[in-house]
Amino acid sequence: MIQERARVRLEYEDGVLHAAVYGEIDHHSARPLREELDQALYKYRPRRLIISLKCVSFMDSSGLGLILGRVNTAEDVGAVVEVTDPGTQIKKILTLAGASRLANLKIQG
Amino acid sequence: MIQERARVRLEYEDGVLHAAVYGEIDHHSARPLREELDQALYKYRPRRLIISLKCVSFMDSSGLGLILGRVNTAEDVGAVVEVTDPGTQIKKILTLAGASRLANLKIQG
Amino acid sequence: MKVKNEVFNTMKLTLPALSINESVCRAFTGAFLSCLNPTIEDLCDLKCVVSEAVTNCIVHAYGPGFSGREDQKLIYITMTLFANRTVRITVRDRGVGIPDVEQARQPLFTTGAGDERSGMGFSVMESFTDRMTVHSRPGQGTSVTLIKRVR
Amino acid sequence: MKVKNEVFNTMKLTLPALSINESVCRAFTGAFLSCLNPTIEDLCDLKCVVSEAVTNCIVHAYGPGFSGREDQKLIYITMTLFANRTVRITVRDRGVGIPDVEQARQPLFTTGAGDERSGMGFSVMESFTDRMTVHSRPGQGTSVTLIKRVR
Ligand SMILES: Nc1ncnc2c1ncn2[C@@H]1O[C@H](COP(=O)(O)OP(=O)(O)O)[C@@H](O)[C@H]1O
Ligand SMILES: Nc1ncnc2c1ncn2[C@@H]1O[C@H](COP(=O)(O)OP(=O)(O)O)[C@@H](O)[C@H]1O
Repeated sequence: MIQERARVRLEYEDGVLHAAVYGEIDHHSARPLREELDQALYKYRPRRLIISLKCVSFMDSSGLGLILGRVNTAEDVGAVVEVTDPGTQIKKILTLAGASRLANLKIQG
Repeated sequence: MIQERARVRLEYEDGVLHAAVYGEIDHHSARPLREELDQALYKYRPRRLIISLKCVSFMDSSGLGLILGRVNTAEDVGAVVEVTDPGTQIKKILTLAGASRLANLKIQG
Repeated sequence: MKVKNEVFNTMKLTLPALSINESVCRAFTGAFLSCLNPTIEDLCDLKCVVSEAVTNCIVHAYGPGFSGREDQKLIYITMTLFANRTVRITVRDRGVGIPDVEQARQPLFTTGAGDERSGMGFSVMESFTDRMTVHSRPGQGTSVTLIKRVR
Repeated sequence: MKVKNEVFNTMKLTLPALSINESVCRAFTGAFLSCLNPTIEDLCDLKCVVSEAVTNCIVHAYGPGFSGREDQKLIYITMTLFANRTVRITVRDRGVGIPDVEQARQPLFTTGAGDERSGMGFSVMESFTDRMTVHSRPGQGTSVTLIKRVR
């Protein structure tokens, strides 16, 4: 009955897991995204997880929790997380949280 | 402060007044549309008034009132009204009101 | 009036009877129904009936005959989604009321001819939904309930 | 808390603390503000702060610690537009409340670490608006008021 708010397209190649997120990231949509991303991290055990936010139309601090949570899972499997193409507003949230100061998280674009 | 909901583009040529309406026709937006259309009818005194609804994204029974009201003004100046390109829903409203049975109103498309 | 089915979501909305709120209420309707992922046609029908009912509050309930204060001119909307995809919408006012509901529901009947009302509001509401009920008490207000099952 | 200015439009909204209503409330915010024709940036900021406040009602106010009935898990939203383009939004719940508001407002403070909360909700609300006030009483509920002048 309920429409999905967000989806993730996953691609693995040469130690790099690409995750392109589509839609709105909020507390409601974060949980299924979290599960899919963690499953893929444990399955592929990549060196890098690249999360593309290019097609994310909305994100609040629940999305921040999602990203920071993936940094934790990534550490478990020895991966570094890169976030690409955050929009203006997502950038504001990442800056506010000082996300760029984290050792295992890179923010690009 | 308030955003306009609808606009009308008027063109007069050879006894025909073309009125293309853009936006949402409801009770709020009907009044300014009514004034503009009536002014043009009295100014040009055309034989035909063609109201294009092609770019109307919403219309309720207030829009029906607007159209029927223009049929009255048009009669005053000796004009016939034609309504073109009503969308599916506008057609339902026109049919419900039996608008096609009016002598001075033609519905096309 | 009862729909025997589990309530899935519900909202109550109160806002002033201003004509700018006609489009606001349509947008609210779209927002609230979005989690059903309805067809464009069902969505347009429901936006239209809400627009009709809200406009009636603005034009008739709190029109020239209303003797209350400006800040009492309020529209009360309740929308309920049932698990079987039935939507129930109630639009209520505390305005002048309708002396003869039977007559008011007739196609083309209007008391607002001077204001270019078409008298087709109730007919549109009735034909775009599965069921419409109207309760009204002169001097007390009017409540219109609209029920539609969406695909 | 008072904004000395004429009220231009106002709405009261009540809906259940369901996570699907996070996006519904954002859409409501957009619908209600549309008559101001705000910039995309202001609109996004306000949708975001509403999302934060509503999410807190769902996650914290009516979370595991809440002992009331399911049908008491309600979110109460009031939005007021003032003629000088100031928007005042209040998001209120009758949930568990916050024992130490000062502490709760600190960046990164969260009681929901297990649920992957970032503790940045209040910080986002504060930085995306001109003013934020939080009132809370343990066992009674919380009320967050957000004020922003839009361009
Ligand atoms: N909420 C209301 N309060 C008072 N009177 C109403 C209300 N809604 C409808 N009416 C009465 O019923 C009549 C018919 O309404 P309707 O079919 O919607 O057509 P219209 O709005 O075009 O007049 C109105 O002209 C008015 O007299
Ligand atoms: N409406 C509320 N009811 C109860 N507690 C709340 C509410 N809003 C916030 N809190 C408390 O304040 C803390 C900080 O909130 P916030 O800054 O939004 O971050 P987060 O939601 O990520 O925890 C929460 O972890 C919670 O303990």
